[in-house]
Amino acid sequence: MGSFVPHTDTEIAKMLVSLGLEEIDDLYDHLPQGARFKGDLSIPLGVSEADVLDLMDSLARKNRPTGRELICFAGAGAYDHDSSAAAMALASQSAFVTSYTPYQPEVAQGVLQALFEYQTLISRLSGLDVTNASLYDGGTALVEAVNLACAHSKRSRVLVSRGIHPHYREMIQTYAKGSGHEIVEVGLSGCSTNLDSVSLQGAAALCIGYPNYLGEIEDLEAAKRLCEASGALLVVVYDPVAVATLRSPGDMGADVAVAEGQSLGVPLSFGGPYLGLFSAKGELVRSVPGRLVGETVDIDGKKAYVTTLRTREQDIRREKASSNVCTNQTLIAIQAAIHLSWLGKSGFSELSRRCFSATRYLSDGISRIPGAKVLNRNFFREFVVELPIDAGTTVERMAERGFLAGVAIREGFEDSPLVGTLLMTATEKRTKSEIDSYLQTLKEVVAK
Amino acid sequence: MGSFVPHTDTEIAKMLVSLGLEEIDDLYDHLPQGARFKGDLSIPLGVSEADVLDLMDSLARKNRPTGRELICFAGAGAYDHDSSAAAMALASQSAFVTSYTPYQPEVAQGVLQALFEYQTLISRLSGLDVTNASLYDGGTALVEAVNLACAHSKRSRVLVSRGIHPHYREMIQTYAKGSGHEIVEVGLSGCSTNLDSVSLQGAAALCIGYPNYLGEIEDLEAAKRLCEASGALLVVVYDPVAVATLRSPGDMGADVAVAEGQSLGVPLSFGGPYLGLFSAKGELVRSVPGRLVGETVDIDGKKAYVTTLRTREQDIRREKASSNVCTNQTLIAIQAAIHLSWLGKSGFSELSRRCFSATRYLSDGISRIPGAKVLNRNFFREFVVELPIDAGTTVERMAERGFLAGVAIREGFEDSPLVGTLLMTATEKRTKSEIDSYLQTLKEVVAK
Amino acid sequence: MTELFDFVGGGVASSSPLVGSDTEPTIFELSVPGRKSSSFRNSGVDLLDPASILESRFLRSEEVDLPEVSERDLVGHYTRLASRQYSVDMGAYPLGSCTMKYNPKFADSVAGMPGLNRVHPGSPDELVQGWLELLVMAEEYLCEITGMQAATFQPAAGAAGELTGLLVIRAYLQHTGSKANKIIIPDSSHGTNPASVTLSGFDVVTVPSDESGLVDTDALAKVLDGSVAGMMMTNPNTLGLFEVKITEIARMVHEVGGLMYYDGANLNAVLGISRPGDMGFDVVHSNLHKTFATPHGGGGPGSGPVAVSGALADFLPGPKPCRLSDKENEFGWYMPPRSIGRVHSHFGNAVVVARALAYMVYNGSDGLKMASDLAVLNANWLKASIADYYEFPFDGVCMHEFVASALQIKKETGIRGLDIAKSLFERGFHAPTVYFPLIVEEALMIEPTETESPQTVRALADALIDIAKRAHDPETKDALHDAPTTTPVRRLDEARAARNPKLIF
Amino acid sequence: MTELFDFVGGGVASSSPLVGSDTEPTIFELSVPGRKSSSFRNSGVDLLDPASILESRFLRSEEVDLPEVSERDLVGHYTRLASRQYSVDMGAYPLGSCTMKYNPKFADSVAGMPGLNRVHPGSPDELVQGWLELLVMAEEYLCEITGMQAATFQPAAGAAGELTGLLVIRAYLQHTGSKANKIIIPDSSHGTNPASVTLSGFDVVTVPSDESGLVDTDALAKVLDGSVAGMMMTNPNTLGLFEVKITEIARMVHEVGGLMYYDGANLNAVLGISRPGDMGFDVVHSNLHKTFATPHGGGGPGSGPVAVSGALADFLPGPKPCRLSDKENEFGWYMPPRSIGRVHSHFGNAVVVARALAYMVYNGSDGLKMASDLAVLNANWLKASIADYYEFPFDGVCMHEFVASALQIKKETGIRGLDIAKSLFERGFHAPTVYFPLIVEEALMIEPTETESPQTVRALADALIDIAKRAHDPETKDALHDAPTTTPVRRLDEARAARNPKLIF
Ligand SMILES: Cc1ncc(COP(=O)(O)O)c(C=O)c1O
Ligand SMILES: Cc1ncc(COP(=O)(O)O)c(C=O)c1O
Repeated sequence: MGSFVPHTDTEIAKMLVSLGLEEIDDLYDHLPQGARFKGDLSIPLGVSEADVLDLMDSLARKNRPTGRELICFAGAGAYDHDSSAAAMALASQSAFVTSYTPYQPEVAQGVLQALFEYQTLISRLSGLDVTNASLYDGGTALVEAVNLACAHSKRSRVLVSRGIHPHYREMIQTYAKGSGHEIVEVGLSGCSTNLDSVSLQGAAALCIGYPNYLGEIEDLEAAKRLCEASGALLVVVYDPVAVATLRSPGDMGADVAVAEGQSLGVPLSFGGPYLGLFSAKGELVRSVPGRLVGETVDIDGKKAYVTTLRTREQDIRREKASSNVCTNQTLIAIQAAIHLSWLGKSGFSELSRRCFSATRYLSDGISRIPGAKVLNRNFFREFVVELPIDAGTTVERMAERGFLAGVAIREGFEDSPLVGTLLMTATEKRTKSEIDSYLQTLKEVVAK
Repeated sequence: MGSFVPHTDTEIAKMLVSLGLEEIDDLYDHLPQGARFKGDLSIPLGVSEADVLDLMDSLARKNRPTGRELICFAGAGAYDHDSSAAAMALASQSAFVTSYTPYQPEVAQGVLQALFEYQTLISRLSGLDVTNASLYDGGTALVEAVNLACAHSKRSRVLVSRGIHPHYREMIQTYAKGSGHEIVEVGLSGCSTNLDSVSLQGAAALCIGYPNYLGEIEDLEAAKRLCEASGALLVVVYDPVAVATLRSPGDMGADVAVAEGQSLGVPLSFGGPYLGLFSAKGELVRSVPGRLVGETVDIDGKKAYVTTLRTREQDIRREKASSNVCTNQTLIAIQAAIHLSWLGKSGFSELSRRCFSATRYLSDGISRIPGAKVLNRNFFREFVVELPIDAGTTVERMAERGFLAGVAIREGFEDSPLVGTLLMTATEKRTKSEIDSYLQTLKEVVAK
Repeated sequence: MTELFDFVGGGVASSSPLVGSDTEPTIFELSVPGRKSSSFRNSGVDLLDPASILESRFLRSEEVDLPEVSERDLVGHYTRLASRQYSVDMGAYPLGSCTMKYNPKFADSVAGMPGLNRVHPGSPDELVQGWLELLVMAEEYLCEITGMQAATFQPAAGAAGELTGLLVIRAYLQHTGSKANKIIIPDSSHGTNPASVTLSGFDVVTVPSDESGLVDTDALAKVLDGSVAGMMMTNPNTLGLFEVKITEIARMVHEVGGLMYYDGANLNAVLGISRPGDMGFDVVHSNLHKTFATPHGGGGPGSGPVAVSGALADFLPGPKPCRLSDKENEFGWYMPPRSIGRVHSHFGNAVVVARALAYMVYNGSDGLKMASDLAVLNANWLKASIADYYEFPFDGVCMHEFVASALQIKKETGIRGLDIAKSLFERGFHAPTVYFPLIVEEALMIEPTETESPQTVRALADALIDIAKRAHDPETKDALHDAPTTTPVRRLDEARAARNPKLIF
Repeated sequence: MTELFDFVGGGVASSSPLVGSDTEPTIFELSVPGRKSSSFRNSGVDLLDPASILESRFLRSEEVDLPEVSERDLVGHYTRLASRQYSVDMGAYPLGSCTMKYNPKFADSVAGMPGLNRVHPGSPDELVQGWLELLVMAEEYLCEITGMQAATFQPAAGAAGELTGLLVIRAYLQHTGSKANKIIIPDSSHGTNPASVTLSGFDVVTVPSDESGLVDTDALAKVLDGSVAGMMMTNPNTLGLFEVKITEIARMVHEVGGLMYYDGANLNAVLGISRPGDMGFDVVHSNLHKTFATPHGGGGPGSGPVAVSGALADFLPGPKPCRLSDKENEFGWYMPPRSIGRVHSHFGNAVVVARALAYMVYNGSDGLKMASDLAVLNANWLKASIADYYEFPFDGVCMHEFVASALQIKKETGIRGLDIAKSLFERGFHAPTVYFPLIVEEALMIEPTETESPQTVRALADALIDIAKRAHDPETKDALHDAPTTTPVRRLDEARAARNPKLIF
């Protein structure tokens, strides 16, 4: 039997005696009979550590992880980057891993300062004044941005580009069922948002990707002009690695900038835990969801950090809180902060450039495959390809040959000419020879 | 280029200016021309972390590690035990990993206390009063025991049972070339030391395994009687896992007990780093090699730990030191101590019993294979098998079928009937079904 | 020293006191232009200049101003920061409502398995059979433990679970034609509950607690009508008391057509003892990071799966992993027919679920029950141990935690709950939750958890008693106001932080 | 509290101060009969009672008295112990002769590769081709770096390397018919050198240093004759000074038939700058745990490979991994024809070698040279920075470390080297090596290493200067005697520990 309960039978017996009880179940005498569970849960009895690890290992072996046996060209919001050994080791220190939300600042300066640094780093990246101490993931960050925009503008119509990750768009729809916001999707022209068709009159916000899900660099300046004319907020969903080279969302006029932070050194992990980045203009600070860490001093005048502006949170304002998020992704935020500091100023821009270069090398090769066509105009590190055969079939066949070929475009693009095309990327990890053999294999596979 | 040097070019330039130098190489102007290396070392230029990990990974892939694809029945001093996740995590805390020998006790209580606990644990296991804070490995511990015995008794003839690990015996021979000790091997009768043939007159020590290399439980009491008659020290090389069930070496009369500590939660690691356990009777304390940690108090009266009896060491006594060992295996000792505490009193004896039981299940099965014969009489967790075909061939054929069949007996047993036999073990990790399929496969392989 | 040595600037030293008594500079202060940790694989791909391909209007003129530090200084910085942080691994953490139990290390091995953590979420089904099986297995365990029929692992934390569960209730009621729009919440509830209710488009109706700290059923009866969509509770409630009328409450709510929502933050009290399903709940979220011992990571990641009764299964978020009905051991995805849609960008915090499953399998039915048993025993024993020194606003046996009040002590001595909390640090413990639940003045909410030994619980009792005694002694009282003095920093000026927020360096 | 709560005993609480200011009990004090952490795989093998099979005279009557603790308490205990330990990851560690540079984290990933660490040392050659290739590659790197022809990785640390190298010299000389029996050692040498000489059966002859801190070649000439088997030196020597007459010394020793042994503890000063082979050495041991940044582990494991000139290659310990001459990329074992035999139970601390190889590959020829360059520059810069406050017994440019003396300060103020060392703790640094080498009174041996930034080196200088200034001020002097006050314990009663040794709990 496995258990982490330290108590010996003798100790339990004595504890019961001191409480005047005969057996542990006496503690539940006051429970109503109907609610009392009889018998044993119908799950197996406990096992040893070794048995658990055997089981989990046997499950893990039924997956095909990315690596030498499955070379990854898939992105779509989750990228196969290298992580640094130092960042991984530092983030997994038990002081960070096994502590709670830093409610008691005297004994939580480690987490608090790390989060303060994280907020600074992401603000510098996004070009905006305020960053919260993380949200669950990219999609949640966008949903929260929509909520903020509606609360701030007291409007409820939100325009969302179809160039945004289809899962995020689904999430907006799901949560709108509660908030009652009216979500209007803005169609695409090619791979970019058809801004000509947009009417922002009375809208709370326009949400747009940068680069978008399809890898296309959207015209944010045009979007900003539309927003300015109507008083809508510009909400930008950005790719942090692209933004190391591209102008920052803040610089382009974003009021709120959100992102999936996975590409900042977080493992692929079958989609989670990832990291929602959320930054906003300073004037919106009191509407920002989630936790904020601020600098202050202690009674001796020593510099110190503390969670602040707590009045936005549910533990103070309850139903009037700006958001319900409590537990967030702190550890992943710390990991990303350490990874960013490891990358450093020049390293981060080199990473970005390497992704750009590998992707361009890949797209050039794709263009030479008979029947294959790159659909993007301006793209940075990801692009869409039309192939002679269906993308789903391509992915299956390529997997048999050791490649995760990309992500097939399907859900969220119904009625779009993009259905059946393939979204692909090459990160800094992809070597020239890997890309070459991918191209060769793809050529064979689509020719069949 | 890879480097952990933090200095920027600007900083280097300024540092040079402040020293009145023009370039770094000016620092070497005083080196004699003949000794100055010209040009670049003929090794490749530095690379990135990712490149290094790729290289090491490609080397690692050329090995066949034990695991599901190579089920391990080999022992011979290195055993495939489970380690505990907690012990591994605790021992790899950077405070332990990246500190130096605890010369400054005020800032080294972590390592010092862990070593004090280690000394206590190994003393309890060996049944002897004093344990040092580790030596390199089992063989070194034995060599040091031989040296201690000779220094203590002022004699130089040492009898060494042929039942001791052949590598350890080789090491004794190697080091005897320096010390001048006369090493006499004592032959075997079957799998145990032929004590009848032994003359200990004038000998410094008798060294004997317990259980020995062949898995045989030697008659330590008889050995002790011989020692007592002649004034020789009894030096026992024990197996810690067996000794969790067997009477302790100290209890059996050992003056010095040494062991390879790998089976206390240390990975197989192609033979190192392992851990030399070394315990002795209290009266020998000032001859004990290596580091010793003792309890004391600080000036406030707080309990504290410090390296002690340093006068035995080279930094004080130089050429008259009891040993030259300086850096030892501290981290591995800490790991073993944590692992032992994780096992705990009942867990350690259960581990021992599980190894015993699996080994017996294995040996029973072996006895049923036509032409196979177990050669041992009293064995605990390892035994020798005579097979219809050569052990080396058996190991090769079994490896093709996913088993590390054991260790073939060869070197160190020249002229012995044991050459060509196979030494095998089954640890607590081996399941019944693994043993069954091993037996089935072995049967097929030796029948061919 | 000559001035030639004085150029050093643009970065402070990375020296460090052994035990963190000095302030650690920020990573930005450690930065020096041109310094670097990172390096990149020699991929053989020629580096292109984006400016040669992309229009300049897209491009940054300056690199993002990240710190420039050596790997050595990076490691020093975050190692020293970690030394300024209390954690479960350091000592007891009796933070009520948070279940800060021991997080098994083997789960770290699970999280580190490449077969789990190197899997791309966009992989086709055939490549992720292990993950699908794992999620299905975790669902089966969780449903059995909660007494529910189906579950989703998409919600990334408890609050996300709440919102998801409420949206499921909403969709279900809409489907049945109901226009009910109110969710009832006890006044002792956690702040995320009312916030989630609002976000899910319902109105909050608060019911008071009675004198025994339980839901006042009379008051409840008064607010129950056809406009009630449901009621949200945790049981044991935030006072650590089991709602003994729970089956009756459920019946009352069900009678008006409402659904019962279980906030699983306190599930650690009732594993194998009382299942939310048996209590009468229809929707249950669990905080895997509490009950199932996945580490809390300084504030996350967690996982807040939602389990529901059969009637609600069709409304869960999708896609959901499932066993393929035609083949025994094959798994795929399935969209519940009336799904509310996605609530996570992918499939939730999958690796956290893997940790929790490992914990559930390790414990098994016997171990889980034992965990709750000892959590409850520890709490009652601690409560009894300090009974002569602290008040308990509500009588009776508690479950896995209890709420004490320092109101009397405050009245008599001026020492507040906060002083008691801060004084615990100096005695080697983390503080309990203070000033929550809101309905108890000077609340100290204490949850020892089952992984603390009687020795530790006893030492915690001794510390609490010592503090209470000192509060009453004029000679020793002031030290409690001054506490803590042994921590890296002392009491903070929180007002200053909020007045003039400095949120970035 | 009633007495019923008083039974708790047999184990102290595992509570903990945040920053380790209290004494941590031993694991034995945390033990409670019947408590347990471990659990074992359900192997399906029936458990046998050894007493039913083995004679009772072999069997223990009682289980080994190991501690009985919960995993939670185990984790708490060793986490708190770690918080009482200074380390390189915490801050600067300018311990002379120890090269406490940053240990790259990627090497931990290497050490954790199952393809390396799950390999049984008794595996047949075909299953360990990767390991053999790795060791051969490491040998090639090391030989190029040291200017030697062949190497063995069997020695587990520097001292083991010394003994191995001396035995190789002995075997070689014996082979040539020489009966030489003396090894010359400078008086500044490390204690392991004379100890190793004795163990290898040679006699120690000490030569003094001259007024510049270098080997006195006149004195050397006097002891050189046919009885000299060799000379053992480190270069730079333990004073941090390059032996500028090294080629001449080598010539002198070679002339009388002796061999030159290089103690590689200071190799970090000369990578790519001056190779021991070029200096005239015949045998070189390296401390991989110093120069090649494998972590020191609180005292080990290390690795002390020995590299030798072509003439000595045949005498190295065996078996040695080698490239099979007939096949390009196949590897095997080979026994040097006149091998002295094994010096390790297996193949040395193989995983430490893997770490070191990773470090060498990462740095490459350019990075290794740069490491030494900056180690030397840092040392000289630090030395110049404190020159107005500390004496240096010997003039001139130092290499990667230098020795200062507190003798003058002691004479003037009574503050000793030890006080200076202990005072550094309070200023955030580890102490230098003190009272070594023996030939310098009140020695402070300082090695900043190349991984400390100029900012850190500067802060270290400031701390040393601050201490020196305070030593001269009667008002502030006493605090230096009292230092350290911020550490988990203060100055220890070392005499008591030695007088009445308590070596086990
Ligand atoms: C009672 C209660 N409900 C809900 C929550 C919210 O859970 P989470 O923090 O995982 O979002 C908490 C967590 O603090 C809680 O204690
Ligand atoms: C100069 C010198 N030689 C030899 C040694 C011994 O090396 P090791 O500790 O690896 O045995 C040391 C280590 O302290 C040293 O500094």
